Amino acid sequence: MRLSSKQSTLLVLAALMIISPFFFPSNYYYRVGSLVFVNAIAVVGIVILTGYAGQISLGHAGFVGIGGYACALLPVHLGVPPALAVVLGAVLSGAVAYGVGRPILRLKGYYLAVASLGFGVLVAMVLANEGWLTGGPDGIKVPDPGLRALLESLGITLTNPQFWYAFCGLVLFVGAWLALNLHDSPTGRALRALHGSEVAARTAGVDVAKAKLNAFVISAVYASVAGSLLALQNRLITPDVAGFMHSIELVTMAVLGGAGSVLGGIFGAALLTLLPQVLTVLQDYEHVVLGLVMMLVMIFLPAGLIPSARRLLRGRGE
Amino acid sequence: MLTVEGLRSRYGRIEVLHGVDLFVGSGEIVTVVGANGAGKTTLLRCLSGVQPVSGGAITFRGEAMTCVPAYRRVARGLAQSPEGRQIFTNLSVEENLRLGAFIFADERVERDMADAFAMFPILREKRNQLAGGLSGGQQQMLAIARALMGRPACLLLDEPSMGLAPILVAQIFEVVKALKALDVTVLLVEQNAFGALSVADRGYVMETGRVTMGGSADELIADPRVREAYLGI
Amino acid sequence: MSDLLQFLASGVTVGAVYALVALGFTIIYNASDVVNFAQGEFVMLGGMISVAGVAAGLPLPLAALIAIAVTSAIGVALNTFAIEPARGAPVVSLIIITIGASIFIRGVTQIVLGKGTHRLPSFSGDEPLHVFGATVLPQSLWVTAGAVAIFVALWLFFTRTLTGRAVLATSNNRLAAQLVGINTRFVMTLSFALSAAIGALAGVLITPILPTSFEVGISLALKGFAAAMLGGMGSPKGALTGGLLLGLMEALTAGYISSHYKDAVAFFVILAVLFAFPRGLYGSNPTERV
Amino acid sequence: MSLLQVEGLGISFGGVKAVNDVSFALDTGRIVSVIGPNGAGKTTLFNMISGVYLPKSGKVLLDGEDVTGLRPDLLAGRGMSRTFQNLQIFHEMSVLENVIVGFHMHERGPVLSDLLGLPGSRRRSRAAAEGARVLLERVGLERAAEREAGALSYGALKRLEIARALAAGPRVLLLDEPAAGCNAVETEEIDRLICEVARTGVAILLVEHDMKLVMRLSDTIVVLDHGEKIAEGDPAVVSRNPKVIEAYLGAGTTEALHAHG
Amino acid sequence: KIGAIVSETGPASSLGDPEARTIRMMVEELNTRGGIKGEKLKLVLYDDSGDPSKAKTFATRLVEDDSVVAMVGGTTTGTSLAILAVAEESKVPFISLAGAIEIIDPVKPYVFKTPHTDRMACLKIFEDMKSRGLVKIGLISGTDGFGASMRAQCLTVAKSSGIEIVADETYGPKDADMTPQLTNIRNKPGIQAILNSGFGQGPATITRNYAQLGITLPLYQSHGVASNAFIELSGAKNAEGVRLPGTALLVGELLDPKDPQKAVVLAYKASFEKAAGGAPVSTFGGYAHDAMRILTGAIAKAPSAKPAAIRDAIEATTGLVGTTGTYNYSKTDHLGLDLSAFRILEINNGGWKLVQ
Ligand SMILES: Nc1ncnc2c1ncn2[C@@H]1O[C@H](COP(=O)(O)OP(=O)(O)OP(=O)(O)O)[C@@H](O)[C@H]1O
Ligand SMILES: Nc1ncnc2c1ncn2[C@@H]1O[C@H](COP(=O)(O)OP(=O)(O)OP(=O)(O)O)[C@@H](O)[C@H]1O
Ligand SMILES: [Mg+2]
Ligand SMILES: [Mg+2]
Repeated sequence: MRLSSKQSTLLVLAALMIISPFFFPSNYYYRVGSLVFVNAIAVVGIVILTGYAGQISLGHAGFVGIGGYACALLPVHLGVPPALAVVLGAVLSGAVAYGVGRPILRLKGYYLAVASLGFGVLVAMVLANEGWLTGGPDGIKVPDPGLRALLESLGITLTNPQFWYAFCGLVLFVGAWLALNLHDSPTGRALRALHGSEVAARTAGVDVAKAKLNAFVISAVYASVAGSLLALQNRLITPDVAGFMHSIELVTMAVLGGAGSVLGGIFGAALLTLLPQVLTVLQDYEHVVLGLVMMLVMIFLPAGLIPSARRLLRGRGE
Repeated sequence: MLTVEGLRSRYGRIEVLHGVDLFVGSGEIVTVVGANGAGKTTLLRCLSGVQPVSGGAITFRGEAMTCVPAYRRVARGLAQSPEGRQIFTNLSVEENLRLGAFIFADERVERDMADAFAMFPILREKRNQLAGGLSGGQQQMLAIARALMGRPACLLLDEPSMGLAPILVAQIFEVVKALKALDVTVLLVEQNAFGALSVADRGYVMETGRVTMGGSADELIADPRVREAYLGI
Repeated sequence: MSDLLQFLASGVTVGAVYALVALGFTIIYNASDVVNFAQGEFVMLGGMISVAGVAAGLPLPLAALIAIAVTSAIGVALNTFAIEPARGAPVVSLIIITIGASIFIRGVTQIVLGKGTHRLPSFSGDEPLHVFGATVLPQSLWVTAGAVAIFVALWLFFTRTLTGRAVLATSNNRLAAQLVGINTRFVMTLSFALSAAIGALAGVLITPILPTSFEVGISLALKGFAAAMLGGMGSPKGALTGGLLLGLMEALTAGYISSHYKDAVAFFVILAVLFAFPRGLYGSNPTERV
Repeated sequence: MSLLQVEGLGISFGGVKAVNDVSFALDTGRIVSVIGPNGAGKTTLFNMISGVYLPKSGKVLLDGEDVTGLRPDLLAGRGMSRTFQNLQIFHEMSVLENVIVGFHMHERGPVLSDLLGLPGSRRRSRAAAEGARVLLERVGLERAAEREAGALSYGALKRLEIARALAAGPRVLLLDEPAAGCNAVETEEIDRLICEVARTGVAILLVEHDMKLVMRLSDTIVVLDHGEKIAEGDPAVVSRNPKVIEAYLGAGTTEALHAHG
Repeated sequence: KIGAIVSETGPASSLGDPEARTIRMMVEELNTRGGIKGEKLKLVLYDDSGDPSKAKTFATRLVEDDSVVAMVGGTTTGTSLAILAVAEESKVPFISLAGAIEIIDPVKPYVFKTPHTDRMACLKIFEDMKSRGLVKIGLISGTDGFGASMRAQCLTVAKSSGIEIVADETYGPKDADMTPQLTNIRNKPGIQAILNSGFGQGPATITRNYAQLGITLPLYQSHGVASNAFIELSGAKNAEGVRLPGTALLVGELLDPKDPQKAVVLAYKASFEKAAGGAPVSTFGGYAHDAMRILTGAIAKAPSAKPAAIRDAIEATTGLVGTTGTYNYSKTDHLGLDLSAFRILEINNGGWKLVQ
């Protein structure tokens, strides 16, 4: 039986997630793995927005921030359980994305980029400036969601990094599954169509504004969930997760991996998350090599890691 | 003037020209006809140097052209009015024309421009307008005029009559004839095979990346296969 | 009254800094539609190399010239080794290359020139000039004059020279540009050289005001990018106006509203302007017929 | 009452009237052609009817309802579909997917259902894909179905656009130079296709410079020049109209047409 | 084997860089002297570039993968908080180099710190202001973590110190011009002095703008700028008369020969400047120096190289003279410093002067 590209992607993903731990010598590897997953979740959102719909956002870290701070603030101020705060954060991010997206998605290309960047900067600024609420630039503590304790009461004992590896992995898997469903669905096709030609998509009956807004909201929810998971596992969140640099990083991950491909986005996230860990041996040369790797990947695999690699493989196969 | 031998070209892994041979004599009008996807546009792109060649040779005025970069070919007298017009949409009509004469910087540019305007008066009317706002046919005129601004010794025309009103189609073929009088060689790719063959000296038929027929225009017009496949008669 | 003047003076100074950075974006953007995120690093290199030159005992003008020359060479190298080989790649990929390049340049600078923060001496002293109760440093005038001069030069380049048109043509339609005989590769090299030179010059001009270190590039690029977009990407007039507007907005907000949210107000205004002018104040509206 | 009625439509760009006070009507199953010199305003007229441009004056009535300035996607919902003179292809999608997008009106559903990949979504996708294959066959592109659309030749793209426009199952179909870039034989195929479509009761508005095609197909011809309607009527009459001959056809073409006809 | 996590790059690099240099230098020195108890000390140092999430990852890595027995670092409060969570969970002692009081308040068994808190800096400055009769002041702070945290502390303790803050402005750490903020502060009626909490290049710009505007009010800077680089960037003329709370480090030569810190400070200064190729010492390097002294001292004293034993030894450290002050840790005090550690310095002729 031939697997559809969706099934094979999911299979590869699940296999990697499950097999990798057998090679993990310590908890540190789980920790890095879970960070890869967290970034990948946000990046899958970017894949939907940028890869499918062709809309560039340089402010998505803003939603990461909203999701993260929701987990810090809601439990403390409103007594919401942290697990529920993740959901509320996602809802809030979605709502904010809806409100922000309506005006700014009328813009195109770099203009959209700068407008979304402005949004991200505003979020980061509020988080940094309103110290009475958010703890200011030094960040704020995040309560323990107690999920690990719950598992323990069920007789499953995991270390903290192990737990987050499993949990974030699960969320990422679901996220990837949803994104892949979307790709070949009417909505996903509409998004990719408006990427190609907005007028043509319109005349084919696509409500372009609404479709873009959908993509924006969905990707904001992804980012928000990523932010929440980051906050919960770090037990701490600082405003720079919402900052400009983080937004750029997310987009870079998506493009390096291949903006239109879910698996690509995940690989991009893995590459950029793992690279700094590997490069620590180089000390001062870390950034030089990081920059170099980014350039080389884009020069030799211009469509991104996965799509370009696929193309190469297929070329050899024929 | 222009000789093509065994020309091959590919997009990625798919080869679309499988060894094309043709030649265009000095001052001749030669037309290439063929169905959609036969590779006519690809052929012209190769001749202008904007499409990588994977085999074969192009010789122009006795010089090997295969490795000459695109921008130098213009200076050597090879200009093209490409398929899909490819005008500079963000620049004005006049700027488009001036760029057509990019390699020259003499007073003749003004004269050439006056000639272009005489040929297509609508362009003078719209000279300060952004070319992107022109109608399809107007853009087509601009593309042809721009190619002429390069004072080519050999002009490559890719479906010049596309989108033009009948009255202008007739005019375009007149222009082609006039060019011959000016000693300009023309390689004309046309879907309006009848029109093209009526002005051409010789013609070629392309099918899926190969030249399958060639001969004088009259022979081709008379050929039953051509009549059936391309002239619809 | 004198307060207002002081705020305006501050705004113009800061705005001129932003404008200088924003102007640097225009050429590469006009040639290739790529927003070169390494532009901030060009500015940084201009400052850092001059600082190193001055520290090595060279006179400032010579050090500045060397800085500009070296930075242009780096710009050309960036094009030759990173942008040109990736020709045909989607614009986002090219942007990522420039981001990679900026990280790379930053890393190398840190190794070669160190992590210190440095300042250049002001060109004509630190004695403030008093204008109706406001004070201005002479260096501010240098920066402002520099921004205006570069603007004029760019404006002439793009509107009065055929080469300038060739640059615009290359980004508008690279295929057609080749077909009319433009050496698009050279156009790209030229634009990277010029952009880098403008960036370096900007770096030299502003380092007496804004101390430089290997890390200043990012924040400068960010503000310069915002300024360029506010004015309309690709338009020299837009870069100058955008930069000055952004600077003035920040200064006036800090002066009259609240310094805590001066950046916020600035971005709010950008959003508002883009709402009314979706392509910035002077951005060209591409007419694409269907 | 006609299916599509255009009343006094007008628009100008930078003070120049591109279309001025143009009116005509189109009925179910009929083919109306709009001809005129380059820059006469034909495409602009299409753009106004299909909601791409907002007309400055005049009205567009669909089924007697005023739909002037309605968004293109809403118009599509009411059965209006079109092709473009300057091709608008979804380059990075496959040929098949390009046509499936044409089915958007019929396959779209709740976003959530698409995200979750619910059976409903998948069923609608599958139905659209089947429909799309049938259409590709009709325009002769079935062999290219899986190719990336950006890799097709010009003539193939023209046909792809027609297939995509047909996918919406339109009641009114606007075709802007469908035969441009096709040779005589290919044009005949398009001719046949248009006839077939019209026979199924679709009202067709056609812009085309290929006079043979226009003369053969049209029930009525509307002639524009400088944005104004200068003639309207059946082909035989219009093609003998001296104004039309002078502005558009040129003497030669007219002769040729009548020689054949 | 010990671990270090500092922000060598990123927004806090002007703090983290001297810290990293100091730590590397001290380990090397120690090892050339034969290590501790005959064993060479092994250092694993990571750069978190100011990102708490990275800091946490590196902390996990140090503990889990590199199996260190103790950690120093945490240049910023955010990264320190991230590291300390790991330290607490895995029971590895950690000496933080960041200012915030939350790090050791409430006391956590495995977490210590060497810098005085921001609150202490505020108190010290206010003390000096009061002694000069300056009670109505304007506050201007950077929006980075350092500036914001100190601003918050100063606002909290102002009242109890009898200081009235009549203006509260901020600036971005990389801003080119702060004259609007300073103009506004200057215009506040009755204002007597201005305090800037910030580090990096911002304070130097403030100082130059101050001179540009011709403001004559006394200007106080924070301990964040206590280094010669500040004077250089501001211009000696502009910086003349600026006061700030600093450690003994900057004024080593000026110290009373009887001062116990003098020898320590001069020794550190000499070796740092040699190792760093002439880069001037800064307070932050000093924090790292003290942390390393405390840690290596504790390792030497501890009965075993187990983290828990080292922790106990750190907690038992008393009377250790560092560049910052004299440390006396206890079960209830993991800071170990008091206000006397701060000295008020004044810039005088391009150099430093101790204000008695
Ligand atoms: N960018 C591309 N990538 C891949 N294949 C391409 C590309 N452009 C054209 N082709 C393929 O190359 C072949 C020749 O195309 P070409 O455009 O040269 O045909 P043509 O003869 O000009 O046709 P038309 O009359 O429709 O313009 C076609 O099969 C086409 O699908
Ligand atoms: N967006 C626009 N900006 C400026 N001018 C425009 C615009 N759209 C149309 N025009 C002008 O309106 C006139 C009509 O153009 P239109 O494209 O409708 O012509 P057309 O009849 O379709 O011509 P063709 O047969 O060449 O396609 C032209 O002169 C054109 O320059
Ligand atoms: Mg072709
Ligand atoms: Mg038209």
